Amino acid sequence: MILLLIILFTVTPPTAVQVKDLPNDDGGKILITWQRAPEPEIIGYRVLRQEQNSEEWETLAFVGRLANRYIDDEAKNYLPYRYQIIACTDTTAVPSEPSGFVSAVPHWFDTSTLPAFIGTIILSLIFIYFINRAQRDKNLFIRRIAGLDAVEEALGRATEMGRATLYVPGLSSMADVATIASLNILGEVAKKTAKFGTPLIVPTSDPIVYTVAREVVKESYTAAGRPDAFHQDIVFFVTDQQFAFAAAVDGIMTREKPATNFLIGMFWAESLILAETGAATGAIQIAGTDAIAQLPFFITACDYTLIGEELYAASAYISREPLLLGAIKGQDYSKALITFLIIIFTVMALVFNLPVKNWF
Amino acid sequence: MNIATDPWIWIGAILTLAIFSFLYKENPFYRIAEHLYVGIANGYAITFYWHRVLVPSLFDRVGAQTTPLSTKIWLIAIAIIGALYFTRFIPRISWLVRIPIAIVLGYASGASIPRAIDAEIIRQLKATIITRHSFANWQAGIWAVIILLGVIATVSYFFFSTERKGILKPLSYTGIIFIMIGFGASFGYTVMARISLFIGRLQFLLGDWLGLIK
Amino acid sequence: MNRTKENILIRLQHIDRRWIYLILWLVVMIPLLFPFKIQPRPTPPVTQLFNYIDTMPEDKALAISVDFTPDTRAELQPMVVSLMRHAFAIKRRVGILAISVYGLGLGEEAIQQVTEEFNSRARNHEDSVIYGEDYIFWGWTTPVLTVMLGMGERITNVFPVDYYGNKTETLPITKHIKNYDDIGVLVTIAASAIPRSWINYAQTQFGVHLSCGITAVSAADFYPYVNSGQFIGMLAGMKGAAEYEQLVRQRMEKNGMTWLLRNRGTEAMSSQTSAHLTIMAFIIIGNIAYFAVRRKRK
Amino acid sequence: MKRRIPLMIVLITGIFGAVAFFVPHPAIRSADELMRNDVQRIITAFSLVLGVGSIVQHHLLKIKRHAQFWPYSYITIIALLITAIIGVFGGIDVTKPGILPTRIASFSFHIQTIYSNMMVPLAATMFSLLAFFMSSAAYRAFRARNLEATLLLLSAFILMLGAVPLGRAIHKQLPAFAEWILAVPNTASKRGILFGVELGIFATSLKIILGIERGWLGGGK
Repeated sequence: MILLLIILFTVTPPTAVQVKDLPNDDGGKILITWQRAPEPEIIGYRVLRQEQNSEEWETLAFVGRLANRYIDDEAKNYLPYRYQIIACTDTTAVPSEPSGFVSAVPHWFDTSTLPAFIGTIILSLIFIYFINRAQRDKNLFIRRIAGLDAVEEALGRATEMGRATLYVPGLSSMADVATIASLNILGEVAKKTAKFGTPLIVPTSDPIVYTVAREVVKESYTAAGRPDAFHQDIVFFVTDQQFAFAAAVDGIMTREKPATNFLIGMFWAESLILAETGAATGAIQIAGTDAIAQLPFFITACDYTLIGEELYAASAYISREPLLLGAIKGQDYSKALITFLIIIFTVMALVFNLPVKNWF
Repeated sequence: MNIATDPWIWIGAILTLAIFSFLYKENPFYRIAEHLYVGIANGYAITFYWHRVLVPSLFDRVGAQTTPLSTKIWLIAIAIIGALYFTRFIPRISWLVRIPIAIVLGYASGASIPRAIDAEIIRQLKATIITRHSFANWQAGIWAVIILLGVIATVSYFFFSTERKGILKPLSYTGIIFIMIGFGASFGYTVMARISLFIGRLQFLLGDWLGLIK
Repeated sequence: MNRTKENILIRLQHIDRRWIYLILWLVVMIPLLFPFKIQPRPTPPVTQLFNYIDTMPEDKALAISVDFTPDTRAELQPMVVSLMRHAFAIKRRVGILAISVYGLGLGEEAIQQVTEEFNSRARNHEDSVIYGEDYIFWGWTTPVLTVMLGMGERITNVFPVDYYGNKTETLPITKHIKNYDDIGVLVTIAASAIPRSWINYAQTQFGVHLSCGITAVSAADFYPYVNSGQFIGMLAGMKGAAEYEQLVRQRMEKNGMTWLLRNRGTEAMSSQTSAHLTIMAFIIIGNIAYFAVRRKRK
Repeated sequence: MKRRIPLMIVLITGIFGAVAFFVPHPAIRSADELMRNDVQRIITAFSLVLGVGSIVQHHLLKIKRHAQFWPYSYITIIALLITAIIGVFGGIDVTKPGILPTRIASFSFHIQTIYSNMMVPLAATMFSLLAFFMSSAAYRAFRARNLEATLLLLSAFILMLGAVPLGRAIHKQLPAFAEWILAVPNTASKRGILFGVELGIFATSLKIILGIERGWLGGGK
């Protein structure tokens, strides 16, 4: 009894233990908060839980002395629980009053994603509008992109020299926009190589990209009236290992000495390994990627580089597909909207001192 | 000098030198290393997918007694869809290869839509907005203004709907200036990391292999 | 005369890149074999960490979490080594752990090296560093959260046995390092986002003092934490390692330990410096040639 | 049918993938996890067969045709086979041996040994070639031809100078200036490019789901 009194005198129990169902979750989670005890010798708190209709308290966790909240993520949905927090020092343990009962509930909408939801709706509407308009109005204007002249010129040179054209559609999967844009451009490049009769080499690093690229090239050769010139060794898979792929393509570049190298798609650190080897063989190089970190290297080592969005625009421009052109329009207007929002919010924040950053 | 006796160190060192020899010119040593590398990488990929994906996610679960029948049927169905990739080799039904591609591609596309907006567009938009708080010290405030102008200029560089005329002309030119400064900075900043990689390889060759440095 | 000069300039503009490769190879390799002395001036984040450890109360230990993998060894291993040297030189206890299983080998390597350096020069028991008394290698365990939170309560619960298989409860050092309260500063050496986890769990919940050693590439990501005081200083990349090595060397000399030790960070920094200067020289030469030829053409 | 069924599938899986982001309810979330862990992983594993089939065929063809450097093709095929056999039958986990022994006396040829002693050095060395390629690219391309090129050159130069002790010796504020370039103009340009790229990702994903972007069907009927 005396001992117990000493304990009670030295350490105050945690107070104000509050519990609530965690919002915006898939259920099974309860948030417990409490007021910390002031004593410096406390090393942490033990969190205890009791089910309704049960006598037993189970220990959930031990948290540090600065913690004043804990999320119980092992609660059963719709089952009421209550919690108790125990302040622990090296030698003693002082429990709080038990909290009230609460149960966890799963939710159907995560309200923290509301801005993204609104954004998705607005942007979708913009794009659908412009894609629809593109179907009616065949003359949507897209400004010419400088790099595209280079494509023609480079292919012409390959023909003159009677050497091959190398086309690397990046190292990523079909899920990457850059890969899809790249395959659209590959289709056009393949039509030209088919027409000029220059060899085409397309090494790939993803099995699906390989399958699709092969079909794309085959179709282009048919469209160019040269189905006989297509053979199964134009497009091939090398490996999905980044640097093994780079080693193999470097080998191809130095042995086959293509007159033109296209490095278009998604690239990582291997970008400069490929681009600089290609430059050393004297090939004309056209690169295009939306991998921002790799753009500086393509810019320095290639003759022409499609920067980020230019790649998508090029793929729309070169194919003259109205639906793709419509999407580029949609992108332009979305960017205008973003710029407008940045300016409007800044004005609101500076002039009226509104807390705009807390709105989303 | 304390040269290595472990055969694997020797193999690693010889392969390292074979790759470096490419800097001089393409040669048989590089060619061997390159072809070996592609072979091993594919062999390793087979191993990885077998042991880390197919066995634990498919075979073990289909084979286990504890797995409910519904899960087994579900898993076998997925396996059949995956096996549709093989129809590419059968011309008459080769279009079936589009089904597994559609599942993977559709899901990835759908999942990337809200993420592109939430994690990138909204977050970056928010970071670009200037508030009075940005001027907590005048320097930070000026930098925030420069960033805002730079962002708008860069965005305008990628405006394709009209020719670069009027306000767009100076704005997009400012954009390319920002872009070039940014690219230069990324380039210069990366040099140190790449030299570190080379130092790492030299430490392997001179240290682990030849024992010249400890 | 002018003609040959112009020829040289033109040829310089289109020099065979293999000369560039050869020069770069040499300027990186030679300093590794024959280190020359460059003495990097310590920057504020490095000095801050050094001073903090240097003035730590005697009963506080230094904890090092080896959270990187062998691929970033060149940049990060020298940090582990010089931090250990520093603690031993001022007679502070050291505890080492690994969050990544690949860090185990690296931690062990650093321990072997530094204890050998000290013990081979020790003349008496007092001078030597002894396992289980002066330092401990807790090893690795999973999951990460258990380690970061559990160490705040009782380290022996998280690591019942150490890396070498000893029962941690039986080691004398355990009496002095029970939990975070006995750790003056925990330095996480990592090439990933792990330092952030240390802040989120160990620091926000237990208030443990933290610092970090990271690769040069990720330095920008961690600066905000140094500015906010969540990290006590920071060692970034080879440069940070080299600066710390210099401070430790000076401290050891002051304490009468005028030993000739390898400073891998400083040595690599000589390679780095010479490589950077070489590349910059290439750029300058390229431009001189370019402008000289262009002026001639006009 | 050959196009309509795949297009239906992208529509359904696409909408599901987007919806799962907004709905935390277990009914959706557990289905989402199944999609990611079971469906995507297993299907991707099967696709590797196409890739391996292609690389083997590519090299067999070279051997058959006695194309230039054809003997090297044997190396790729044999290395692939040996590695796969060791890996599949020898086990991937060092602690759980497979049916194939991976050790002769003290010499181990376990797949992880092959990985860390062949793949890792090869990858690390290929990666480190960048140190050289950066130098030669900088030498060739960093010429002050016009304003843009000059700015590219200067900012790279200042960043490099800021990384070495010399930079500080030239001017005390130089490293800080280098950091400023990285933190201010660099951030602005990256962010500007990023907006366009992310919108492109958005637009393309939308087009795929709605069946407007059909390049992936790879032509044909």
